[in-house]
Amino acid sequence: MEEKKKKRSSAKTLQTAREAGYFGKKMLANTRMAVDEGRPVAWAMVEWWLGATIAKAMGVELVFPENYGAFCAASRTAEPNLDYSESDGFPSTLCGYARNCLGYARKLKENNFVIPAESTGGGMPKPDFLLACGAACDARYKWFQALGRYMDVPVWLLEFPQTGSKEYFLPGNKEENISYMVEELRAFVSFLEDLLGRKMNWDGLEERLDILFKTHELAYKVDLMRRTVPSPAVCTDFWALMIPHLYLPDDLEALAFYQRVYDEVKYKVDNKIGAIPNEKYRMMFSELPPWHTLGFFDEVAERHGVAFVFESWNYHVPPPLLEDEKKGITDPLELIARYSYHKFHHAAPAAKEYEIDPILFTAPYLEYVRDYQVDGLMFHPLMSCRPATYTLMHVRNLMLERFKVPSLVIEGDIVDLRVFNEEEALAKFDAFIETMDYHRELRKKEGLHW
Amino acid sequence: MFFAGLDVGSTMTKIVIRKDSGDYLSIIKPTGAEHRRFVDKVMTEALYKAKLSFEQIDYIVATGYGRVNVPFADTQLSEITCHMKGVNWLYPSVRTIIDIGGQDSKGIKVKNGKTNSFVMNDKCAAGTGRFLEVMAELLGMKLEEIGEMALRSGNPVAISKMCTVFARQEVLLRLSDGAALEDILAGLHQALAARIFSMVSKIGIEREVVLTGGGAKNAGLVKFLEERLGFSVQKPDEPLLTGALGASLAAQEIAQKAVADGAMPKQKNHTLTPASFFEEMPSVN
Amino acid sequence: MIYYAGLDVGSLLAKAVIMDDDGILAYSVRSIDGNFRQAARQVMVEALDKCGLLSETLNVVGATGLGAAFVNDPAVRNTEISCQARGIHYLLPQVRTLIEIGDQSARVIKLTEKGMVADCVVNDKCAMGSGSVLQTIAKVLGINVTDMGELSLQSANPVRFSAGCSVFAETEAISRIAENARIEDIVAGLHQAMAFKIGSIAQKIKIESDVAVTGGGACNPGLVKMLEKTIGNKLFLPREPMFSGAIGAVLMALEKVRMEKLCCSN
Amino acid sequence: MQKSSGLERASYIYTNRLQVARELKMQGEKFGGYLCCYVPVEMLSAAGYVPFRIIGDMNEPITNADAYLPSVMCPFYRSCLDLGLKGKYDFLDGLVSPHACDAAERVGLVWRSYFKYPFTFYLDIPHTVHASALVFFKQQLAHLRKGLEEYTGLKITDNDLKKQIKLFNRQRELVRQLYHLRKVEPPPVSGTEVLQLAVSLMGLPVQEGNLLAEEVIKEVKTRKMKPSKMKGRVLVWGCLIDNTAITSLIEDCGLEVVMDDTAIGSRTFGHDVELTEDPLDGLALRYLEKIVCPRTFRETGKNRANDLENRFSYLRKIVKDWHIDGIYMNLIRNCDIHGYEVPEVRYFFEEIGMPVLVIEQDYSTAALAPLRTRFQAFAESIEANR
Ligand SMILES: Nc1ncnc2c1ncn2[C@@H]1O[C@H](COP(=O)(O)OP(=O)(O)O)[C@@H](O)[C@H]1O
Ligand SMILES: Nc1ncnc2c1ncn2[C@@H]1O[C@H](COP(=O)(O)OP(=O)(O)O)[C@@H](O)[C@H]1O
Ligand code: SF4
Ligand code: SF4
Ligand code: SF4
Repeated sequence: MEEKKKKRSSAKTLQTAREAGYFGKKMLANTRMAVDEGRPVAWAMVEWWLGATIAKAMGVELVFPENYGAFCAASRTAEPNLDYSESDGFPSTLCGYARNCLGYARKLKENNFVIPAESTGGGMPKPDFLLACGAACDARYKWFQALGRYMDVPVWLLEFPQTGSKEYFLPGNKEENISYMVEELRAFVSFLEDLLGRKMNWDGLEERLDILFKTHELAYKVDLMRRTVPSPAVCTDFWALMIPHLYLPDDLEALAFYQRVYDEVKYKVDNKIGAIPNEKYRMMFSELPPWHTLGFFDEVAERHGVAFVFESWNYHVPPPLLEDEKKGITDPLELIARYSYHKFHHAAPAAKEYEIDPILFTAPYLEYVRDYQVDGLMFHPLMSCRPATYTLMHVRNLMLERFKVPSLVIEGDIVDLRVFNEEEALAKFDAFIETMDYHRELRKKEGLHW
Repeated sequence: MFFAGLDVGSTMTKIVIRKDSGDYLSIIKPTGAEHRRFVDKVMTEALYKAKLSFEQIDYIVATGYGRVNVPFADTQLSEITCHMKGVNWLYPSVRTIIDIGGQDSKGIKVKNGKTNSFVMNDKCAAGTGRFLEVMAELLGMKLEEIGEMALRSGNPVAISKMCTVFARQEVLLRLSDGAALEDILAGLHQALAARIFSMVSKIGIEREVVLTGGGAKNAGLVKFLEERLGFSVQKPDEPLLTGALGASLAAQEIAQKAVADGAMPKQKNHTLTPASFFEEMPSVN
Repeated sequence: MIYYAGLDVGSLLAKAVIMDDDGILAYSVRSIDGNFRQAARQVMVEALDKCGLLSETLNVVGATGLGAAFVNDPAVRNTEISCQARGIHYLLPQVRTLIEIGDQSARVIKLTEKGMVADCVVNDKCAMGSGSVLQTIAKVLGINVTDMGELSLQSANPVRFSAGCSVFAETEAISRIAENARIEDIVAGLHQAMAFKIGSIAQKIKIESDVAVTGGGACNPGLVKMLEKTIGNKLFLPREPMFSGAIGAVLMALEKVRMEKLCCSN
Repeated sequence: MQKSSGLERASYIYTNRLQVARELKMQGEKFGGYLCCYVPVEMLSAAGYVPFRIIGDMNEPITNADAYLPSVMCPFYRSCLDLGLKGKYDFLDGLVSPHACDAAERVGLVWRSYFKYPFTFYLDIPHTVHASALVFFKQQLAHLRKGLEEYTGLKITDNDLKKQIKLFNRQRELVRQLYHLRKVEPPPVSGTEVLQLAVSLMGLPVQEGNLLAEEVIKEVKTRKMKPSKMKGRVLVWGCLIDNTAITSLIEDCGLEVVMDDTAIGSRTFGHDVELTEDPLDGLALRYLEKIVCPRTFRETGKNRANDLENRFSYLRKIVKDWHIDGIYMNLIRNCDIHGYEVPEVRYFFEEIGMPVLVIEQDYSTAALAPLRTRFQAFAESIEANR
């Protein structure tokens, strides 16, 4: 048990995935360098490219405390931060990333905003503002608001409207949503201009968007290639590869890197090289992983030939915007709004077809299980993140009813390794293999193609 | 005037009888299942020891888990208030009290001699003294011994299960694997210390920290808690007594205030069922 | 003749069965008493004695349970969940949901018509709902665990337990005794509290009929009745509810051995 | 039942609210279920529905919902869905669920994936009070109005809406009167009684509710109060308390609940809807901007002091006007909205010298008993500090 706990990170099957960690460190280093050079820095929530690109076009360096939380968890240094935030009165049920960040911020403050020497990855420097977001979860703005306790910096909340599967199709609703987002982005630009005392660089923004779309196109193609049997890449690869497309998509280095990812995956597909030697079961993982124990996935691959062929809807890039939707748009802010909105609602037609809600965290799975020929889902209900957990039971019911795809539920947490019981999880996995066998037959009987 | 404080805990019943001069005397007995009748017995014993009659006691305050079962008490107060008063009297500089009892564990923040805030765990045995009781019983050891023994370990065995029942099983497995007793004990104490620390942290720990309750008698637990805290803590000579002591102080305050207001201090006119078994009584310590 | 043995080395009890192709030849159960290895060895010897066999005659030995690692080789080990599923399928093939109440475990397993695991939930964080609390309370009440079921059936007015904790349930029982509550009401109350907890575990997967109970807890008719009431399904009991795991261990072991043979002969 | 006093009737309706609704339904009323205090009840009422606030039941163990929602989420909304799954809300003719918090949003959406009501609407609510947010929210309200019209086949005119706004303004005004009556010591009406009335109002046709509230006020005004033996007056802060088991427990321990900042209470009855030319303007303004709940983000302003003032200054006023001695912060486990807010709110109260008790509760009456010691200790410390 003890020895297993020590095996923290996973081996990763792609060469490029092994290199991707560079981008996480680069992001952190960039912000520290910016501070040294007197350039503005912000902490941002993942807001699906809504405001980050804009801020960067204004010369702001960004770092993402969510990513930092995962980083601390993976290097098993989050626990003291968690304790430190709890001891300031934050309930232990709050998001693990948030508690890690709040604990870190408290330390930073107590150290007069000099990054404490022992900080993981060199640490995040004090920001000039906080970029919060109204998408997906309440933590995304409440957490940054709560940071006011430690740092006297403005918080900007970027709104992200969210629609039900029926309401999405109400006449006018979508366009109203978009124009609301555009208005909010305009207000954000003014906020930045006021704060930084300089004008928006619109050309720079368009250039960045261009790079972003190119990086994302590659990332999307990689996703499509993963439908191949045997799967050329698995979840542990993806969780490393996502750093460039999620956090630095408008960075030329990231674009070049993604070209290499594409080439590597393409080579494996063309030569029918599977990520794991003996792929017997294709599984999908939902939603946020146990960063502290990714070695678990190597273990099940080895034991049972399980390849996790797809995972974590919310970290993926959406399918590219339809040309129709892009046509005639000259305002880069509108393009951004449409793209981010699309990220959250691209599965609306599927949701409508099956009459299910919500669109986010639920409807995309309807497509994935079919397209990726999934034998089973592994759900990871988190002790500390509700938004990515709320719909798991619901999705589990849906997948079983509609597609005869069973799920395995293993409780844990993104950051807090105290609640993940690896031994128990492996035992459940053993039993689940049978469950998948059985449902394969059921699907055959029902005429489902995989 | 004489005042009495009774702390009817889940495992121990403690009584303090004090004079207005500040002198006091105490007695501690296991609570036993039938605390209603038993309390009368312990009270009789305490009175006997103090050479007082029941009528001579001016005011009685009961506290603790079984406080509602003290028919002859004039007032009942929560154990939080009483522990705070007792500890604050003994250590005027106290800011944080950590009390580890058999039924619950709690943290109390003290400011100007008053309760500022507190936290409590009484839902899951895993964070209370009960956890160690269960383990001592399992290992066939005395509660008094396990703490010392844990201190002898150079290589604590990590106990991964939170739940008391599962942890008990884990201990058995570790024993079968051949792990050393002291290493297992150290692991158990560390686990408990971690849980208590994380609970008390919620109210913000400030020095001085005073440890009370049965848990404070366990040298191993004290040390592991100190390790977590990063500094040393105070503990009273008799850590079980602070609740009863505080109750007796509260009794004094209430009675003296009543007298100052020109009222009769006694609200109720209860009687004590006299216990007729002095000969059974163990010698008074 | 070909003989097989199955061992389920639980946390409290070790159980053994001896089978041949026609069915079960002998059962045996004994307490672990803190020594898994010895209990596993002994229980096997006892079972073999009962049908007059020697351990050399065994062709296949299957093992499961918390202490499976302590069973002497050669043995084929499998997890409890799969073994319980196979075992109950062998005993009662129509069962689709199995509730297993062991000393440390409360599990709900859904089965396919072939006896494979279709789904399962386990109490892996908190012991409330599993059987160990019964021993503790029996000791406090001065009664035998084996009598608790019958006793509780006589209660019309179960005591309400407020603690959701196995350990604190003991304290509560003590207080109730002090308040002169009737023993049968206390026991029934305890069964009720356990049944609630198991019910809430079971709710996580939609229960399908037929439902069976196994494990030591199934030997307790009082608990079984409360459980029936809580989940609103009729519960079926195999003839020897404690041995489903051991039987499953044999069956799983046979599957594995046959698979291997098949592979080799090809 | 008709003859009994207003308070008795409120208590009866509180206890039997589902049954009362069923009886009304037999008499021809239609019921529009809604979650949280962010749904404009005026709109439902104008469409001919009795707006019916869906709440949970702390006495009922959550069982059926376990198959649909994970156990780490807000137990209040788990309980709501559980009751729904058990058929307790089967008299509802529709469901409007708002984007109030994550839990409200997801539960509303999961709910309608399983129960196909004739009419459902998911009402998105912006997180900010920017001007563009008001415009957007008004558009959302227009969709709701149109949806209701299409479904019922009836037109909802501006005048219909204005009429309802007046009626509900009256209701809110009445409840606020009751709140004001509690400013004196001893308060003539207990926290438990006010809660009973509040919950009753959320399930009655508005006019009937107004009559009930009027009666209650008349009765309370004529009450003769003996000097209270209570140890202190508390303000309850938190998402909501919808069960008198909690208020009674607090009151039993010697504390008077005289004011609340919760969603079944002052957040629901706190502000009127302005009668604007276009009634949707007034509705948007009240429901988005005027309701003060931590789910809505307020601009941080110049600095932290400014931020805290923006967010919490109303609490200081409550403390002063209602002569508050202590604050009970009622945190429902797993609540993010309130959980992130706890340290700052606590800090704010402590700065103004208020003792604070924070309890993370599980939304179950079975789990209340152990809390008694905490409330007693809190009452004792308030008394000592008073
Ligand atoms: N002599 C001792 N040595 C070590 N631990 C002790 C000793 N006495 C009591 N304890 C611990 O203290 C706990 C009981 O503490 P106590 O404060 O008496 O609780 P309560 O107030 O609930 O009766 C026991 O569970 C045990 O862990
Ligand atoms: N004859 C019996 N009557 C009632 N209960 C029993 C009986 N035998 C065992 N039990 C209960 O069953 C539990 C042990 O079950 P078992 O399935 O053997 O567990 P494990 O496999 O973990 O050892 C004990 O906790 C005990 O309470
Ligand atoms: S989605 Fe979950 S993990 Fe991510 S920020 Fe929100 S609460 Fe935290
Ligand atoms: S986890 Fe264990 S100790 Fe805690 S409540 Fe459950 S049974 Fe009791
Ligand atoms: S307690 Fe929190 S999560 Fe639950 S309804 Fe209230 S605001 Fe939402």
